[in-house]
Amino acid sequence: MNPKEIKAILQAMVATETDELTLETPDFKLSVRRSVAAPPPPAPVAVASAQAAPAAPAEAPPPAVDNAPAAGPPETVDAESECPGCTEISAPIVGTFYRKPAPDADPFVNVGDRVEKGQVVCIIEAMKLFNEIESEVSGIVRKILVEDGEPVEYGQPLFLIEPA
Amino acid sequence: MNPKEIKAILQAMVATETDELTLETPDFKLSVRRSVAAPPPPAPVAVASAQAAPAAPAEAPPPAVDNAPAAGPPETVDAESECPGCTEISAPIVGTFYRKPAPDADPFVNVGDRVEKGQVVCIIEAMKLFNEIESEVSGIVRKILVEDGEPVEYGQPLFLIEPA
Amino acid sequence: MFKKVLIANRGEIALRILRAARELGVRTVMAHSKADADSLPVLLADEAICIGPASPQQSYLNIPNLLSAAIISGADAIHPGYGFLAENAQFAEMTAEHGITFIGPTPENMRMLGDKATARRIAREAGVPVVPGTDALSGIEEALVAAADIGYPIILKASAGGGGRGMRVVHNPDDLENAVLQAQEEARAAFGNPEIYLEKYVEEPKHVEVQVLGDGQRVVHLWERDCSIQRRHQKLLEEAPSTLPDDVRRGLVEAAVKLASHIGYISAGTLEFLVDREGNYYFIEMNTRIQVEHPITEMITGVDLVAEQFRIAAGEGLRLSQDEIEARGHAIEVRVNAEDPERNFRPSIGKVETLLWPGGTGVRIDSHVYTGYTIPSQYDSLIGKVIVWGGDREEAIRRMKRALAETVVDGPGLKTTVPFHKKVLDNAFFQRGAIYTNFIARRMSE
Amino acid sequence: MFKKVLIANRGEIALRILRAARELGVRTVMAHSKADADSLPVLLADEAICIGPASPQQSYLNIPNLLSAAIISGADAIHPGYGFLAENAQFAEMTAEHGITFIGPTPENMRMLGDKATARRIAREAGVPVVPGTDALSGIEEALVAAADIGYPIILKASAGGGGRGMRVVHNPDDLENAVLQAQEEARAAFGNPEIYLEKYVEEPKHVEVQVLGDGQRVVHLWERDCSIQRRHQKLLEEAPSTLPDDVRRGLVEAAVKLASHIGYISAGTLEFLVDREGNYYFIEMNTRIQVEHPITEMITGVDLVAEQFRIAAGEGLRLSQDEIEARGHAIEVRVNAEDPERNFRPSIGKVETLLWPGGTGVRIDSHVYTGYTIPSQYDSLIGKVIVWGGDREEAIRRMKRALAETVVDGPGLKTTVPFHKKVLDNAFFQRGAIYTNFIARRMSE
Repeated sequence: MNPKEIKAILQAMVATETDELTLETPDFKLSVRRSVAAPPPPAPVAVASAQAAPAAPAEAPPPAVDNAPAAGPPETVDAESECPGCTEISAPIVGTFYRKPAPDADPFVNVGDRVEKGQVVCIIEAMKLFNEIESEVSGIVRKILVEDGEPVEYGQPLFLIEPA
Repeated sequence: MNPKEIKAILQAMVATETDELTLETPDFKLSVRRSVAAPPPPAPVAVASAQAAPAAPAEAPPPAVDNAPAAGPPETVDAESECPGCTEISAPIVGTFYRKPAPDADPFVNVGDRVEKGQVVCIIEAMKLFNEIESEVSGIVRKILVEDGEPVEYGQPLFLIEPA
Repeated sequence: MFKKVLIANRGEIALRILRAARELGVRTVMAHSKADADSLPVLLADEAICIGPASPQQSYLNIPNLLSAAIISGADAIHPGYGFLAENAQFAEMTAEHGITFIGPTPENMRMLGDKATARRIAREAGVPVVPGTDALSGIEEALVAAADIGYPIILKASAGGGGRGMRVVHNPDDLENAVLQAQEEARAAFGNPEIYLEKYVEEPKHVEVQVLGDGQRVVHLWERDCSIQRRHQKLLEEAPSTLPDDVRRGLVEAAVKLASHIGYISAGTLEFLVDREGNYYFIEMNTRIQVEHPITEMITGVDLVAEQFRIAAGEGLRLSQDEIEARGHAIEVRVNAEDPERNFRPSIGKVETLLWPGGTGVRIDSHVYTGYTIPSQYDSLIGKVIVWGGDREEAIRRMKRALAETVVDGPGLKTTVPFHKKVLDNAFFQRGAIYTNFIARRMSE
Repeated sequence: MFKKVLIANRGEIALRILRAARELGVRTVMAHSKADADSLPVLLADEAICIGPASPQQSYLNIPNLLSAAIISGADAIHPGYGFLAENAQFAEMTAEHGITFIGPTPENMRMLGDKATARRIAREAGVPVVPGTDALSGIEEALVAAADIGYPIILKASAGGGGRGMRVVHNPDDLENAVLQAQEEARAAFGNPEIYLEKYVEEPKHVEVQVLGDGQRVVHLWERDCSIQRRHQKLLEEAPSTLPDDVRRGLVEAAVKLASHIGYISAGTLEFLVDREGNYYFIEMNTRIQVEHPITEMITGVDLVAEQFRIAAGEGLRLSQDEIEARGHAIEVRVNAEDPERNFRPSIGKVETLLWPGGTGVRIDSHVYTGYTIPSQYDSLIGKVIVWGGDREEAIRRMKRALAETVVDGPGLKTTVPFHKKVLDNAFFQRGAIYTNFIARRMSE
């Protein structure tokens, strides 16, 4: 069985509108399946297009509505691509993000700092309660993704930590 | 088993309208499945004739409505696969198909007959007028696709003629 | 009631007729061109029969094929929809000759209102006002007398003309002589015939039409629609009722009933009027068919007009008395055309890949389009109608804005008139009802 | 009117509220779970904020996150929809404490009607009939006296019970003693408490509910809905008005207004009644929220109930007097659930690959589903509502049959209740209005 022979078989399948072919011999096993999702092309010219036809129907995208969320979910941060090997700390509740325990105090953490698992890294104020958010890992703060005083929604990434 | 032999088998399947074939010998196992003759899946796309079928591959299927045309257009005949090299004579008007000039007369043509371009091959009655339908090619009648007295719609294939 | 109806049309109106038939228990046969084999009405019909290639001349206008299709499918009625053969008296006649009921007016009804001159004469007979005017003018003297009689401004039109050419508006007697000479010269140059006539010039008119139903015995009206939002005589957005004062509305609908009764009108029909700023109305013409914009009348009256067409054609007569037809609230329709409003409304067809029609309170959708459907290029560009109802005009406008904001009809290269309609709805003149047939030209062009 | 509303719900009702807000010019913030980030209301809203993971406990029932979301987005009102926190008095209270308006009844309204015993007492105070019954029975003697007084058949129920367990219907006095002993024994075994009480047994009742609107000053009704088509106390198909005789309908709606007025009810609410074959009606409970089936009332009255909720909450008061609320025609709603009626209505969710909602005359669609949408598994199975209006019940039934015949909601493994609804609509008992709460069990099971 050489490529030329396989090509001959495929051409034969196209010409004969065959969908599937399995050939097993002691030496080899050949199985071919052609997608019939594409309607039979109008003329013999279409041999090429039949071969090019993708097997699965394309995904229907969600409707692109004019007024997509103005302040909708923030863009997803892909920890992997932003900072390879990093772990995300995300908001466990909805509220306002604060980097400092008090307006005139120093931030809990800065980029480059080392944090230990369980160390407080920020505060999220919700319903007048100041919730201390702890790091879930030990490592180096590589990125702070939210500005001080900004509202955050559930699951929004706050920090990228490189475990160390 | 070589490609040429497989091609011969596939062509034989087409000629005999076979859907699936499995062949096992001590040396090899061959299984082939064709879906052309089988009624294409419920999506009433099937009513479209092969010529009109859109070529776009990623077609979202039209809604498969429960009550698809009960007496809709007849199944598509693909002249190429039904009779390789044949030309189709299709109905140029809507009406009732008659193979004979009068109930007790002989048919205009039978399978195997030779027809000349311009020769009358049937009559389509529309609004009490008997319209003589002429062959557009010279050749041999290979297949008659409509029963005597059946209604035909516009574009419906009536005869397959092998040019000669 | 009929057993089986052949629907001799396509697109949204074919679907509209199919729906009415199905609700009445009438089986449906969709006559369709090759290009429409994948269309929704074909997919939904009980039966479908191909009647020709894509070209309308060879399919939807092909009388022999349509009649043959009706005969071989055993249909006992044909509904012509609008456009195509809907107002073709000969088709109606031939249908009847084959023992099939034409769902629409009689051929006589159509012929009486078929040309404008006859329609004008019949309106005068019925005592319904038409735009005052003359026959062909013999000369200046006659023009001066007629113009003085009618009152300025007047408009001069070429007898052989059309499409605005050779027209000339005259505001006072001093300008008339010159205008007549020039108009004659233009008419001769343009049409090879110098004959002109004179009409009252109705300034900034509203285009208001009255929906009627008749069964040959009596005629009822279903109030009026304002269709002033037009572009080059193509209606784009319609509403019901109009914003005319109640006494004018009442006069209008009574005139319509008078005229339709005068000719013993049968089936659904629409009488079109021009209404000037003083509330004077002038009959222009009658459309002897169901119209694109009929749903807004259905929304305010609750009457299914297409079902009534079926019932009247089946000899069941008018079910409703005038007293029972009560208009409630306000309805607006926008025509979603596959046209690019940014590029002079040129057709912009293609495949519909994302489709999201609006829904919820007071929203109705009439459309034959589905996700994956390719709009054929051979027919008109109407791909759907969004219709809303509100308790009053303000609510209807707000609702339509909301509905259009959630509408998505998208595909490669596909543009629709939706963005244009949004602008119309936001226009302050539109919102206060200051709409005339020149609204788009005057208020919507930058 | 409010500037910005936080919608604390999901699915079709979130979209319904969004539409009302948009028509009123109120900006929308969709609070949503992670699982609903791609849902239509989120895509359509002006703003969206994620309030928790898929689990309802941690998102749509998470009061702190919802209130925080309202605060940080600057919303001045919260609409709770139905279900989730809609009838949670504490949530309403906390919302108010944060200076945000809760669009719904007052916490007091909710508490008065929150448990059945209190609601029964208030109904008696207001002079509205409840199902006649006793408090906990001391013994056989008391049972015999009470049963004789109420009239047979009666039903014995466990005070601590629920869900049908420990219930026992008694048709005559001879059987009562044994039944009481057995019921006590069952109650003790099932709930560890032998206490039982006795109620009139309403045979084959209709479940009819009255829609009211109140502003704290006065209450109007918007007629009634028949919701008898239920499966295991889940409504499947509703219609308005009911098929009850006019005098019964009138008594019912007056009783509802009386009760709602008695407690100074604010916002939209529904009073549920059982109606027996003789036309006696008994108040069961009040739902202090907008309901799934509210659109059928909107269809017959033309009143936008959700917009009225906004207006009342904004202090604009009731706009409508009782005289202005006129019911016209007949409306039916079917709930399209992602459930397999062939397999005991078990959830059958998945991705929607082909979607075609019906359209045309008298059809309204409320659905948050679009082509390509994956139905999340964490929430209820309602994926859309098809609502129709007809001039009368017969037309509405025919229209619904037509509408469902053209409905396609399809995807791998996805099943819906549409085929089941078609069978209900074809059922002769349904067609003649012979519907009771046991209709499905009695008429629809093979």
